[in-house]
Amino acid sequence: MTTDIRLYTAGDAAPVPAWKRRTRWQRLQQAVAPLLRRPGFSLALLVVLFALLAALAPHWLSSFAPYATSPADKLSAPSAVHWFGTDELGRDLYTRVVYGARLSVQAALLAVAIALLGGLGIGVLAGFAGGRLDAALMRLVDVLLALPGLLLALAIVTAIGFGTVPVAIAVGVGIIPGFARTTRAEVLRIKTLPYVEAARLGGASWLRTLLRHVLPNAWGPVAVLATLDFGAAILATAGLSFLGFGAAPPAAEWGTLIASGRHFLITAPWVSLLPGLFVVAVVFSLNHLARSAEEHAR
Amino acid sequence: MPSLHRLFAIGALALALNACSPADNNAASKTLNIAFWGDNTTLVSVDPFQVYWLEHRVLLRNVAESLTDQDPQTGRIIPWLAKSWEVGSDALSYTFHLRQDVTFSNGERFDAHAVKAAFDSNKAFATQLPATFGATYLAGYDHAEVVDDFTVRLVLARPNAGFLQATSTTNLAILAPASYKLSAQERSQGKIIGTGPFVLEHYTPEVGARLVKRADYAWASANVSNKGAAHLDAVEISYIPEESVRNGLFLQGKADILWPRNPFSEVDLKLFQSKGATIQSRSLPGPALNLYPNTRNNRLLGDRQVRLALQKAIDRTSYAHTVYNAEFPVVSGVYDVTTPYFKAQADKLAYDPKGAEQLLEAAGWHKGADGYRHKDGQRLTLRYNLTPAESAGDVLVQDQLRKVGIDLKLNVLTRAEWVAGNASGNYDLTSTYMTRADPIILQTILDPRAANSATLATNSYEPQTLPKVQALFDSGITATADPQRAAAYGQLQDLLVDEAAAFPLYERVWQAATAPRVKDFRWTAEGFAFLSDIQVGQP
Amino acid sequence: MKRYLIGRVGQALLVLWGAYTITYFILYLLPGDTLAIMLSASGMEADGLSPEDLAKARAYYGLDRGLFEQYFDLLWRAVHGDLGQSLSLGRPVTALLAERLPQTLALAGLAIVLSLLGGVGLAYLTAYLQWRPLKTALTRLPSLGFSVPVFWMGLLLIQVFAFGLGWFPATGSQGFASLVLPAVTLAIPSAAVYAQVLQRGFQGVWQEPYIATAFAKGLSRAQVQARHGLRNAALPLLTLIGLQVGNTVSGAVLVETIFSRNGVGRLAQEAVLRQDIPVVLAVVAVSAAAFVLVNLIVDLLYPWLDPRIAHTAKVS
Amino acid sequence: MSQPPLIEVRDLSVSYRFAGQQTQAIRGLSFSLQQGETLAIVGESGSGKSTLANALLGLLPGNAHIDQGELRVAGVDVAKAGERARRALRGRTVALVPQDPMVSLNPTLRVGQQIAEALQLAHRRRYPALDSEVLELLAQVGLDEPALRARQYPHELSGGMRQRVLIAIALAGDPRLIIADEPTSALDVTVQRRILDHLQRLVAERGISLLIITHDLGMACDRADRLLVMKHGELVEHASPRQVLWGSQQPYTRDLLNAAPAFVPRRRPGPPAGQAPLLRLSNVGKRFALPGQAAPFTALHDLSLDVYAGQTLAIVGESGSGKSTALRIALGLEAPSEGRVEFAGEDVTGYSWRAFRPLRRRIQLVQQNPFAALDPRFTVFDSIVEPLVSFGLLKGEALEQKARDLISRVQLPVQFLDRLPKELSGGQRQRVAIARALALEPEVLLLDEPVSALDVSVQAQILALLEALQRDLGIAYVLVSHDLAVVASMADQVLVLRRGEVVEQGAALQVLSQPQSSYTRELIAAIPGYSRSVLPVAV
Repeated sequence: MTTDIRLYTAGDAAPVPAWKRRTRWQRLQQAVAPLLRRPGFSLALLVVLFALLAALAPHWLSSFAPYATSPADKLSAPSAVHWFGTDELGRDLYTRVVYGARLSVQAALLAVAIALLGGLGIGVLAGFAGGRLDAALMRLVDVLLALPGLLLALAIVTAIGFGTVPVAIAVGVGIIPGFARTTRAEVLRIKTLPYVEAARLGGASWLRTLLRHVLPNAWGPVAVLATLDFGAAILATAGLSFLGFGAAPPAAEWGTLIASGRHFLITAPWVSLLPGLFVVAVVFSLNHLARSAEEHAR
Repeated sequence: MPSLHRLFAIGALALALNACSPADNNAASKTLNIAFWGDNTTLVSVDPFQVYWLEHRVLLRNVAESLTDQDPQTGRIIPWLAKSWEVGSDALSYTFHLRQDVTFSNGERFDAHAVKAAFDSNKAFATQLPATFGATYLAGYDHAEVVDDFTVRLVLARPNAGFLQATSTTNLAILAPASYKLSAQERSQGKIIGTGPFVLEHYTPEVGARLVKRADYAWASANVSNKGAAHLDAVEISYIPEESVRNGLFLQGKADILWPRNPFSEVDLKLFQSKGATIQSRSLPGPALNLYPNTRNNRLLGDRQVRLALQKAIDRTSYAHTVYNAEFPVVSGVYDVTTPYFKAQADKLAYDPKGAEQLLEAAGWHKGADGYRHKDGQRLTLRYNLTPAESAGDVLVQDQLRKVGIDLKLNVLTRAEWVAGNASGNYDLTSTYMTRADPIILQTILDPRAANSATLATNSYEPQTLPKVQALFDSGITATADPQRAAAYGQLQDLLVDEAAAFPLYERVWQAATAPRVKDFRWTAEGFAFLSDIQVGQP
Repeated sequence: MKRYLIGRVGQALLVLWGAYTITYFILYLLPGDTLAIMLSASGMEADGLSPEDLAKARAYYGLDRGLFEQYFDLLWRAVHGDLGQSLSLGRPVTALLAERLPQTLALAGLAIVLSLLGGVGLAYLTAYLQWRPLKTALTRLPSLGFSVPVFWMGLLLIQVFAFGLGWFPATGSQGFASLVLPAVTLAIPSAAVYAQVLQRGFQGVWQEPYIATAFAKGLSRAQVQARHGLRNAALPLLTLIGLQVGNTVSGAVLVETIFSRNGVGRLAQEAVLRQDIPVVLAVVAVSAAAFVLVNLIVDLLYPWLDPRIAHTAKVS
Repeated sequence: MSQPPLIEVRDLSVSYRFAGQQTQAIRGLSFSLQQGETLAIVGESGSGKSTLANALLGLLPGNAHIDQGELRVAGVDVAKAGERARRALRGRTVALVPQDPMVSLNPTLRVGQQIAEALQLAHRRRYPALDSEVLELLAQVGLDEPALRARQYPHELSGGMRQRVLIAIALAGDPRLIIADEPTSALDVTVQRRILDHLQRLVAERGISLLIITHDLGMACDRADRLLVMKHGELVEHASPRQVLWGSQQPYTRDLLNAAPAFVPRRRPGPPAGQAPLLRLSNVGKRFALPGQAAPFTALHDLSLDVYAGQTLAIVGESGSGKSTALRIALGLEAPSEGRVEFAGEDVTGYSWRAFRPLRRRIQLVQQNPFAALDPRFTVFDSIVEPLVSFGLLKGEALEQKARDLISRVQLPVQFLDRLPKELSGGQRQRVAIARALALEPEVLLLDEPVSALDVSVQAQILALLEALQRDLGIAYVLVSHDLAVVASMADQVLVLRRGEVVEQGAALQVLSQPQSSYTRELIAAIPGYSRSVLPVAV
């Protein structure tokens, strides 16, 4: 209330209509509302939120214990009790998928975070500094690009050990070059835009310009790439799990579930197919979100 | 889901049709297709002396032959390339009288010189690379004496009760002298010439091998009913690491024998049987699939009570029936049943979770809020090192132990890390196995003086037990009479179970599924097959 | 142009050297002891041997030299075309590569061709179609293409096309038929990427004023798309093809495992596990060289496809 | 008038559907065009004039829909005809000279190929004389060295040359009508005039009808026989140029006419004698090294200027004249290769950014393109106060108060502070940009083509705003523009630049009414409407 009064009294002669700064939340709502009206976007968002919820609080989504074996129920087909059926030790697959989300999502998030940090760092530095530093950093990125991703990941995983974190690091390092290149291109593009020049002329330091103008505006394509790579990281992690570099059993990330279920493709296809379809759904949803956001921004 | 089912139903139907189609090229040319699991990628070699990979030994059994053979039923050593033999009274000299009608596939004559060449070059290789697998078979061997062209005397420096059995193995198979003129590496890549019913045409690592029959073959051992040349023209061996692909090939009729390392799961078994396949099974001689504890350095398993509780907490019946199938034998001792001097310990290995819990309570381990047992603020966590990946059975055991409050950590490692872990004693449980139809093979695992990993062998026993075990091993190897050996190895098996120095998990049954058109599949004593007996025809 | 070429080749060599060196040192960071692996491969463990036996074995496997000594030795010989001896296979690496590379090249080559055909075809069709629902559906298809794990896709393809329909063999390295399924598996993610990029390219190009110019000449939609649309829309694709080489090698590791193909990808994967450094290094060097070479070609092709880009200094 | 009209539009309505909303682009439009006639359609952005051009070509985008009416071109109703019939019209009956020559040619095809394609289509086949006809056309549209041009790619040609190529393409099909959609707005004024003259001559020679679509009423009056004035999709006026200029009945047309800045140099007092200039550039030059070339490129040479408080100095020049370089040097964004820059008596030549920073509060810039000058993620509030925050001058309530002051200063409602740039029109954005520049209360404001991107009516408002601000705040302006009419309405001093050289310099009245150099005269002559003395306001 007080602000309103102040506002009215402030505009001395002509009464100025009430004006309050909109919060960021309000602006976000306005930006997202038209997207939410698209059924495809909402559905994709639901799938991704489900995966995130599963990662945060899997016990809300399933009443079964993920690791309790039940030899009598082994390899039972999907039913009302076991939505995704059971695996070779009689564990409820749906529950394992839900609990697997924690590891997979964590690994993917960590991988993307590593790639983001590294990529943004290299990209911003190269784009901003230019000259020799730029050339040196870009050659480093070229080198990383030239190394086949999975082999690099394999080498890193064997160097630092099995498990979720090493896999995430390995995958993350593999996707650094993409981030670095995108960030650099964006920084180079935005650096020359009139509003950055205007900010500089307005007395903003390079750091302030970087933090307030360049990074937030470069963020769009980078965020889209991050969303895409989040999906790619899930797939890459799954690929490594397939080769036998996964989380410590009995915990199982999605890749491990698909990979270990593949032995039953002929006799009990759901053991591999349903986790597989779930992963496809999540990654596809992520891709869809990224694309929708990108198209919306354009 | 229904659509999925339909898709795969169509697939299965097509498979069935394919499997039944009689007009197959293979039938006409009498080629047998064998699908093994993946090739050994760590040691790429088909040199008999170096090979420990079971699949390669199957191949070698049919290419290279040995002085003796072993009866798969009784375990007795019977003549093969040697018609007869005498063992010196000191058990240090073995005189073999050789067959005189045997030639190598390159035309060279098989005689005492060839045997001497084989044993001497094997010994030379073992000296150069003491780590090589065949070295254990050759233990104690000193030199060979050519008595006459067809009589050779092998002289040992110290007694080795298993030596006669060793002469029946693929590892001491006799290659042509020409083969020993080549380097070990060339032999490893498939340049081997033997006296067997088949000739190794080529070996391509990780892809496969091809054997072709030798028309003039006529010196089979008594184990083989077909005394002449093989019925088959050729054998195509392929290494297919992907289980579903391998099974698919078999179901499609592209493989006649499906022969993976691990036993079939129940669903696969039923599927194959429903398609008319026969499941061939044989327990592999040698130790069962045992876990070996680390009792030293104040590790938790240093407490015998805890070890005994662990022994009781493993539900071996459930293991065999869940991971494999209802007919699968439940492991009943530290050796597999096909090992000579096997002694069953089924009652001591019974599942008794209550007993396990009582033992653990008595040892001071009490259940905490997390469902696991604790003592002095420490959780009862056991670290199980395994490589290259965990099996469903490992996970099942993990869950079984969880029920009595033991936290089993499945520590999946690369082979390198696993080896390093064994050597440094950085584990609570670890597992390894060897295959040989003589109880002596356990020494390569559990006797620190002869084991591949002395650390692993030492760590398996509490300090006071080790001398007792070594004494039993010694009496087993020096005894020349059967009853003495039986007594020594019987006591050894009792001791290992009583002291819980080994935790058997399952009987190492080797299973192969043979297509309906495959007849007369027969196991050797060590769990390989004589392919010359096999006939292929209309199902 | 000549100066550009020299500079570009120098840069390529630098990248190659970087890739080689990074890989070498990552491999040396691996925890396992190579000797222990070699010994355990032959059924023995290092602690079971006496120090003299250990030293003998070390010398037998050529592991008795220092880290840098081995590095420079390997590098020096690599420069001279000798990629060393495989530690575990006991054969010259060049021989191994000569044996395995053709398999992988055939696979990757067919995969690249298939992915281009598939990707470009799909995008071309999407751009040409005007019926909204189908167009939208085709636009979403690429996303699906790279949402599926490669190995899983491979297994499904085997189930359906090899075992279900029996059109192609499931495994093996003989003949063209055995190449189809693995190549398709390998091609799908790349095709999806190409399709998506090209679809966007077309979306952008259709908005370009020169398309209106072309239409105003009286060209039909098909003519405009073929003569004025495709080339301009496909320009970003060229860079991408270069970048996809790396992904193809990664994919080959998985695909070769599933289809039991005896290629370089699988060789590399196994070599990493047994720390066969010369083999891993050689594979990395070869794939990095392929990557660098393809990208070099792409860079040199660019001015030919897009006349606006010239490698000579611009005259303004 | 026995001949039927070439174009006959009756009661035409076109609408666009976007995101579920329908917007009317053309409402009930009717007009006709005779063979050989030149008709201009005038309107600001959003008036529907480009939609009309597309409709005539049958090239409406997919989301456009012809709601009603007829659209006859050479007797064919384009609104109802099929794609095949429409295609037959394009190129051969109706041709297009598009808006922006820089992007209207396919960048990956040679110029000759693009013309040949059009010729081939017109003849429906390849024919031997094709190449020579391409060259002939190139010569006809006034390009030198046709053989060279035919082999070149579009990016190797200047904008004017490309527009000529586009005209050649339009002529290739020997059409009866050419639609020129804002044909020259992207080009420099002098080039604009030459190309339009050339186009009109070619059209007149061939008896082709010309439909000019433009936002520039002056240009339309110069060129057309008849004018259609459109606003929001509706026809506002249909008249001859003379009628429009001498007394339009329609207020909108009158507004448009009045909004166009009249070319009337201001008579204003010069700087008070003895006052020191705020900004002084003395003999400033700038050279850039070009890659691969020894001789540097001279962007600016020997420029001297003084800017006094409350006065406006205009720098006039076409693209490449060095006017932007001059601005950047004045702002310290670029260091001059020679000469001196002084601000309020302080020599700031070669100041680092840090050293220059305090001066930023006194000298500010308004950029050319209001669409890119605002950070798309910043609200108007954030944008306006950013300089204040950067300098840490105000915060909290005082900052909000200042923002309200500034926004009302540029005559925008206070509520706009919340908006994002994308929610603003071009004129509104330029106001925000001006407000931002004013935030630090500078003494000198550099205006880089401040209105060139805006519609005429908006231009007038912005110019009026600038005028008012100068009057109220006494700010000195440096105005950079290519538009002499804008310059005439604002400037006290004028400086004409051409290729980095100062062509003429002096008081506005003197330079514009008695230009000394031929180049200045040419520039003045190129002002639309100047050539005919029909402009009443100019007198």
